[in-house]
Amino acid sequence: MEMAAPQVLMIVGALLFGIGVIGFLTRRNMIVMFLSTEIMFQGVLTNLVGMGLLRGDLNGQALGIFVLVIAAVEAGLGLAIVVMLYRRRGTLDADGWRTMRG
Amino acid sequence: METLRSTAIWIPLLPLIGSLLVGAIGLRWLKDRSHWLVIGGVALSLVAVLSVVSTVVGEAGRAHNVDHVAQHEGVDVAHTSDHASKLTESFTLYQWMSMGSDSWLNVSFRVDQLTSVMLLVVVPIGFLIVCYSVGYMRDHHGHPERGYERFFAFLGLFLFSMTVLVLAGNFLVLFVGWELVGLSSFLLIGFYYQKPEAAKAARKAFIVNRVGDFGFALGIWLIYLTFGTLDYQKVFDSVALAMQYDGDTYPAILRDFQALLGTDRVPDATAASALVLNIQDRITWIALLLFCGAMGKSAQLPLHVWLPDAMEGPTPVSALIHAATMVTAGVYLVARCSVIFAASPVAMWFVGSIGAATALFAATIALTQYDMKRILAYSTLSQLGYMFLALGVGAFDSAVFHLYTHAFFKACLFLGAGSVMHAMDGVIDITKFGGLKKDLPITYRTFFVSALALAGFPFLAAFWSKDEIIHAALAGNMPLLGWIGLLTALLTAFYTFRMVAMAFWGPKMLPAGVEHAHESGRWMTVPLMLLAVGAVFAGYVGVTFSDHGFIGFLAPHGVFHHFLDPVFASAKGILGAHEASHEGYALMYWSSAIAIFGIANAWYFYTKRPTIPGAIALASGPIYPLLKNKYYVDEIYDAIFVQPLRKVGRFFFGSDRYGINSLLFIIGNLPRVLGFGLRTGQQGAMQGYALGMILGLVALLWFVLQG
Amino acid sequence: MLALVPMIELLLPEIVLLTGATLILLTGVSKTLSRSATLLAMLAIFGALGATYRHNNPELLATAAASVDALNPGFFANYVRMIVLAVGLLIVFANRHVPEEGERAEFVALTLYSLAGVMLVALANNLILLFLALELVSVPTYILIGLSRRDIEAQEATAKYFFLGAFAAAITLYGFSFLYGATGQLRLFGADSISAWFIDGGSTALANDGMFLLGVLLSIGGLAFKLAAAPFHFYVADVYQGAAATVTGMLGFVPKFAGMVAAIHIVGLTQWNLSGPVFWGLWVLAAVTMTVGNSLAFMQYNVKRMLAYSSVAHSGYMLMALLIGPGQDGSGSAMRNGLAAILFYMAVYGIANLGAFCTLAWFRKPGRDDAYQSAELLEDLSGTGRTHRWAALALALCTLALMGFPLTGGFLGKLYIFGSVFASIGDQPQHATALVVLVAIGALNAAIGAAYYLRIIASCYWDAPRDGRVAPTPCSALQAVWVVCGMLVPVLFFFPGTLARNAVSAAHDSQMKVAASKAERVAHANESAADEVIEKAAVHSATPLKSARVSD
Amino acid sequence: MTNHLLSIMIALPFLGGLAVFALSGLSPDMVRRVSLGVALLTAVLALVAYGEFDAQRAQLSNNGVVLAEDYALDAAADSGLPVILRFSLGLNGISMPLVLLTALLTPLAILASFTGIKTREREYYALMLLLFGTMLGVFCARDLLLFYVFFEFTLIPLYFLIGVWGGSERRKAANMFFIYTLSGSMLTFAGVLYVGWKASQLAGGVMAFDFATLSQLAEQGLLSSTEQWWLFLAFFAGFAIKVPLFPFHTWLPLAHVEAPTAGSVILAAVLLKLGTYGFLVICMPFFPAGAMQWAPIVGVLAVAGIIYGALAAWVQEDVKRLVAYSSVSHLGYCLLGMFCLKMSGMTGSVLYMVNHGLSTGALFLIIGMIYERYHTRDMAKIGGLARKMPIMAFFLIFFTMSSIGLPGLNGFVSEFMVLLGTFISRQADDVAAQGGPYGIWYAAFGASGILLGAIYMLFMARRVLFGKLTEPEGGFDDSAGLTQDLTRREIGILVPLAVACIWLGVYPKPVMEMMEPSLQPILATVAKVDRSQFGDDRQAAPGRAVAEAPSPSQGEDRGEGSFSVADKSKARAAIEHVALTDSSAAASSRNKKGAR
Repeated sequence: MEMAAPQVLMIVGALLFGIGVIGFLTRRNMIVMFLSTEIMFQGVLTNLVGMGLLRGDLNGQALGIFVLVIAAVEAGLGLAIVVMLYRRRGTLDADGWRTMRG
Repeated sequence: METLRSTAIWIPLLPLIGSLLVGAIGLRWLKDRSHWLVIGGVALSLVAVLSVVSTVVGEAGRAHNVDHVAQHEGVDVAHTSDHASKLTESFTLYQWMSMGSDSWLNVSFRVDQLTSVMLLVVVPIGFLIVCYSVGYMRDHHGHPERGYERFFAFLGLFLFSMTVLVLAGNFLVLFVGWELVGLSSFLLIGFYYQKPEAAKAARKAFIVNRVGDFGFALGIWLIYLTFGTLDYQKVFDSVALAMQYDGDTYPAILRDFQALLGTDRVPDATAASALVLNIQDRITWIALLLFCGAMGKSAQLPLHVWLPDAMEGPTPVSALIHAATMVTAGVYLVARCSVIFAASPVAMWFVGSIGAATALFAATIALTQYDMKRILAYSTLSQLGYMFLALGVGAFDSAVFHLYTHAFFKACLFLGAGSVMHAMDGVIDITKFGGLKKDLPITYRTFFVSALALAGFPFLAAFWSKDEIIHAALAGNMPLLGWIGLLTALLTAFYTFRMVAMAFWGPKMLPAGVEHAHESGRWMTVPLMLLAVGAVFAGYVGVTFSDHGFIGFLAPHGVFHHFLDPVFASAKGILGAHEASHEGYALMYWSSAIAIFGIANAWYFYTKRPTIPGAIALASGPIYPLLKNKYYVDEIYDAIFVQPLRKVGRFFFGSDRYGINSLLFIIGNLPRVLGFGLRTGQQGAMQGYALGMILGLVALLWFVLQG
Repeated sequence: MLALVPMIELLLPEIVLLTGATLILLTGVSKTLSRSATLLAMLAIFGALGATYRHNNPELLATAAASVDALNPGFFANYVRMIVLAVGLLIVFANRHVPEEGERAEFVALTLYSLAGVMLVALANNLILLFLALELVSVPTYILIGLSRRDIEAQEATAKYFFLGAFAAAITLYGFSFLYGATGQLRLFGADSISAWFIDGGSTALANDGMFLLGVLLSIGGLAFKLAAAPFHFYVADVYQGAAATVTGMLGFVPKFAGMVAAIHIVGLTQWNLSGPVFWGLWVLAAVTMTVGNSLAFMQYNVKRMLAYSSVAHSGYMLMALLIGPGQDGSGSAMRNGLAAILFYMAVYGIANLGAFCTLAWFRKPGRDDAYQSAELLEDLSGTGRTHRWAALALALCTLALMGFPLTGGFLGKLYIFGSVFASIGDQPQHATALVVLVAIGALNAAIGAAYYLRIIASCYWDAPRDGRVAPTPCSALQAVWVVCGMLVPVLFFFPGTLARNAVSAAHDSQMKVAASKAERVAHANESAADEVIEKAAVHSATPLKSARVSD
Repeated sequence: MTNHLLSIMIALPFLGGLAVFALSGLSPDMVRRVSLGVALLTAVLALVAYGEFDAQRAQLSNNGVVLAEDYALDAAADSGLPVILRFSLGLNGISMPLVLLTALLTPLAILASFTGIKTREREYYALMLLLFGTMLGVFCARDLLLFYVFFEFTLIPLYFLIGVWGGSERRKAANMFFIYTLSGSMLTFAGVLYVGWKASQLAGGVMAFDFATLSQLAEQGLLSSTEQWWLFLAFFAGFAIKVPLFPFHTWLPLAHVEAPTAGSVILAAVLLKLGTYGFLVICMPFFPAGAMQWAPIVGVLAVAGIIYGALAAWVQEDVKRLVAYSSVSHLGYCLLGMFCLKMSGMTGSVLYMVNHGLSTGALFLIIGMIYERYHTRDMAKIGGLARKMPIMAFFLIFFTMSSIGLPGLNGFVSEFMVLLGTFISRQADDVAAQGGPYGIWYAAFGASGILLGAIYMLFMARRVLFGKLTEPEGGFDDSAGLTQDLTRREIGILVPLAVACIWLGVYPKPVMEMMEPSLQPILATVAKVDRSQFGDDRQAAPGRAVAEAPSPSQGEDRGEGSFSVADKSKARAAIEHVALTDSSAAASSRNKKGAR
């Protein structure tokens, strides 16, 4: 069965998004969790590209580029935070950070 | 008429003013001179009463003549001359309660023959008793008791209340007086408030009275519901009209109703007919509910329990309130509402039966008591029973007559008992003393005369009135009541002289601690003597001269009854006015014999052979303890009403705390429960949070995209 | 189309603010200079306010807006700007004592960036700009939390807020991508825009279009994180607790306002014509959010956490008003306008919330690591009613405002929200029962709220003071902030006029934008031939989701 | 000044309270004096207001008010506001007596606190003044929203008064009081807004809350009877808890027991009346159909409360709780009379509000005086006090009698009128062509309260005053400068109340005439409701209906002067409907006839 490119991109995007979500939920290492959010962003990006293809304009890609920028910003910030956390505790296990609850 | 009315207002006000002044400045300034203000107030009030009564007598005489003429000409009594109606009209002092659309329940008085009789009973006897109290409320050295000024303030308050009661021109004011005498009674019974029994008795009196008042109030409301007014005369005339209605006299009835109640209330014939049917429907209820009040105030079965306990109050109080005046208010009520009662055979039957039952019941208890005042209290119950018996058989005038004679000799007996008590340092148990005849000569003599009167000794006060009652009962359609009356008469004679014998006759005996028995001072003896005179002669106003036989030249139904006739005319009209002869000579012989037999027996049992009573008591099995313990009525009430109600109260309080509040607690803690559940989601792990977010999002998507 | 001059004209307040922020950041190079950070921030904010004030000129707006289609200038944006700047000024002052000496410049600058983000959210008329603005709001706040305190709780809070924030941002963005995909537009309102597309399709067939709906829902879902609406509320208490009290005061206002404004944009895309399922979805969201927030707050004895969860509840109340929107045709009364209610509520809430957190910060107690920390537990507050009368009074007033009690602005906030819900029954009689029930739920929730807010007041006034438990923070700026908040709270009850009137015209403006897309689109459609419509319909029939389903 | 008299009267205590709170230099003694002075000044203003009221009484007819003021808060002419807060005030015949009651009792309550309150005086008196102003505001408000604002704001001062200066369980009591009443009034709030929205149709699309507009709603058919049912429920939630109506009363005994004396006094005397006042001026005129649908339920609850409160009071050991339960019982009367659709009942009901305020307020004051001396209210620990405190005993007996409805004192008049109105409720008359909602059984059961009331109040009086003298160890506490019997200050507090009790008992006509013009329109509105529409199948077919049929005098084929059989049976049917609505009663009456 032949599929048009937009649909393929959308499905791939959805898969990537889903993988990101699952990764975020299941992995304990903060860096991996952070990467999972990045994968979610990539899924969105893929989706956007697919939508742009579907609509036949560049708006989707334009948004996509901004997404990339934001993802980069978040990456920088995220890594800084991870470093800070690691310095404090010496571990990156997400479960270690649950002193506040209830 | 105007002067009559303006004078009448002062009758209650004067004692009230005296009382308030004493209450305000007595404790600090008047101290043992407190009585003067009240005595002055009551004396002035007495003057006002005399003036009012003389006017009424004059007016009544004129009205009678006019009536007489009118009757000859065959004009309907209900709307005859202006003269006749003047006395029955009530006059408004001021507007009191608003019923909307500019109709008001007023404070209004009414002065007619019945009021006059009651005033003549209340105020003079009240005056004598206030005077007596001046002596009584002091110790042997003439120092006033603690609370002396309070006592006089209360007495003044009572006289105010009682006169309001009898002067009332409508049911509302009647109720006001009714409740206020209850208050005075409460305060006076509880005068020795340090004594727990006195405090308890005061409360009991008030509450048992309230039981009756509960019914009374319902009756008043039912009257208002039916008639749209509480004015005596409008109500009575409406009842009379409704009873006259036979289906044919429509225009007259409509006109009469419109004249009575106004065209708003009775706009047309249909409304008039509805009113007639309403009245016929409800008259029994109204009568019975009103009678509830009477039962409470006059201590008739089954609401009699408070009166014997009320003897915890100072003796003058017992004499004034619990013998002569206040307790007769029930009789007054029924007499006042004679039309209403007469219109309901059921109610009449009920009143008569309750009266007879109480008369007998109380007399049996009196046989076994040793407390002088209690014996007198039961005797009062019994005599009140007679009065209701009379009312129940339609002999309204006889009932009022008996009320009037009873006031004198019973007040005298009580005051005599008080004098004894004063001499015995507060001891009143007749087993503890005896043979006081010599030491207390005046007390003994007055007491003896009054006892004779009570026992129905021929030609003394009660002889006439009681005889009349028994006669009326025997002649009416409930002769059984008459027989009960006769039996009670026997018992009355017996227990009265049992008391006389134990206290005054026989060997002298004084209670422990009392060295000498002193006769009381002037303040006390003079009223005693005056009352004793009343006990002998009071009956003669109700006696007429007759042209038959030896004794028969004195027959009941005299001036007194003629005076009262107009008041009871319409009631008698409804009852069918069987003008039977008043000449029950046979009965007069019989009752004299009964009285003498009872007195003789008492004399024999308690002075000649004092062992007999004990033997009889032993032989009677459970009857004596039953009587001695007053048929256990108090205990039964406690078990049936008081304790269960308190249990309910406790249950309610418990259900507040454990039921309603628990429910509120549960509801109030629902957020906590919910929060507790939700809190399990707040474990602090960010992945858990993310999971929650995703699940929530999926649920939202699913929810929306599904629908 | 790039029109530089109008663009600068329209963005002047933001430009002033961002320039100021950047300058402040530069002052960070020297300690001496950085002391002036707060002063500079004040100047920047006043400058931005002035520029905004200049914008309240319809003609200027009309000419400028005509040339810039990525922006959405108007009273709505101006209202948001003014509120954000005003509260922002208080936030800056309140935080004066928070940062360490060397970090003051960064701290203040980041605050200003975040404020500018909210303003841009309101101004955005384009999904790209909207997304960037939202990120501009959140990214600085991640850092601010971390900077605010040195202890482990602040770091944990930073981590949680950042990770979950990124996660939520991805969801929002995913939603945006579907919005774009469904319509082919990035513009929100105007002639060629998402909302115009929505009308075009006719309200029935396409309103339920799956992809569009998915886009709206995912966007709202992501924004719910910013709003702290259930089920995206989990992080709230931990983050609020971890941050310094004054920063928490900011967190309760800035991201929530941004999220609310964005949500207004997104829901506005549907022309406020919520189809059945969306209505019910938002209904449930509102009801659950209120209840969850209040129930969780009910359990708390830590004031910061309590206020955190209560902020969830407040989002719930505002969602009620979002649910009914401003009315479809724009002809309804001011009361009918749910947006106005939200805008008013947000301002009052921001002030009361900030005031409460500022008094908490003012009652400081010795914390871990030799540092002072703000009062947190109820017992910390005990007896402050006697020892610090005025601060406790301010706290009580702010708490009463949050409770929605009369004689405080909070009462009017609740009044407007509940009232607007009732007033909307006229438009949508089919939902009458649902709306009445929602108000009843809201009312009961307000009662629950009263129960826990009372504990704060009770601690202040009932309990005996404990010696040395708390001492005032020596920061007059902070004191000034709670004084101002405490005074504003009753003032807003007695004189709500200016604020309320502005909120109404702002909401009206937003509503007009939505309606204008419709009008413009209709005019446009009249110009083009009928075949274009047919063509468009053909395109829609080939929407990916549907074809994907077919291909399966 | 008369133009702004009411706002000055309301503002004065607010400002005074603020001043007392803010001026930290004042000594406690000065604080007391200043607060009393402010309160007295306010009371004087209330009297001045009464003077004006009396002079302008003619304006009262047709829902009119006197001393009306109306300001829109912060609203410019071009108001585009969602809601305009109107500060509109006015006095009518219902609010005037309650304003006077408040103005009488609050200064007395402040005076009564002089020796009892030993801590944090400044806050205490500030709160008392705040409460004073708020209560006056409730009664003066002529705008539903303003009413609600004041109504709700009364919670705050009392919350603190109980919570700070209360007894040992004060926290629980204050919390329960606050949260319970607030929960109810939140639903009321929703109802307020719904009404306001509905009224916007009459006010040009803007939410309107002024009483004049709201009273048009039902009349113009803008509220269906179902809506009115629900609205009544919403207001019921707030008012019934406030009153408190059985079974929502449980907060009251707790609050009373824990509150300081002045708090109890104000709570019982004035604050409870906010609920009844709300029912009367809001629920009845604005939702007449709702009121009539609910009247039987309210009546049943009121009667239940009368009996329940009385019996629960009887088993109390704590004097204050006993009196608190008596309030539950008494306020049952108040509500019973209100809904009976008879002028007598309604007048009695308003009068009852005042009278209950006087007598129960005074009882709480006396209990407070005893408590200050013995630090207990447990009847097992104190007894026979009449011996040592005769003046106190006099006043206690006096107010007990007033409370149990002794004629001549105030309680009787209102009790009698309420029960009379209830008793004749079902009867049709010119105003209520269908008659009222109650059968006679409501009155019959309600009247049992006059008996039960006597039982528990005298039970209390007997134990406290009579019998053997019982005191806690060490006699009375004279540390505050109190004497064994009442001091002059305390007598001075009680005497005005006693005088008012007598005056209202003997000559209440001025007060009734004051109320009547304002009650009339309410009664007329409610009476107009056609109760058959919501299935009140027991509607009376009154004499009036019969009267409308051709009367025999007009009929052509009937000779004047005789009823036909048909007339008679028709009349009988009518009577049985009117009078003995409950079938059992009807049956028993027939039996009676049979017996005859």
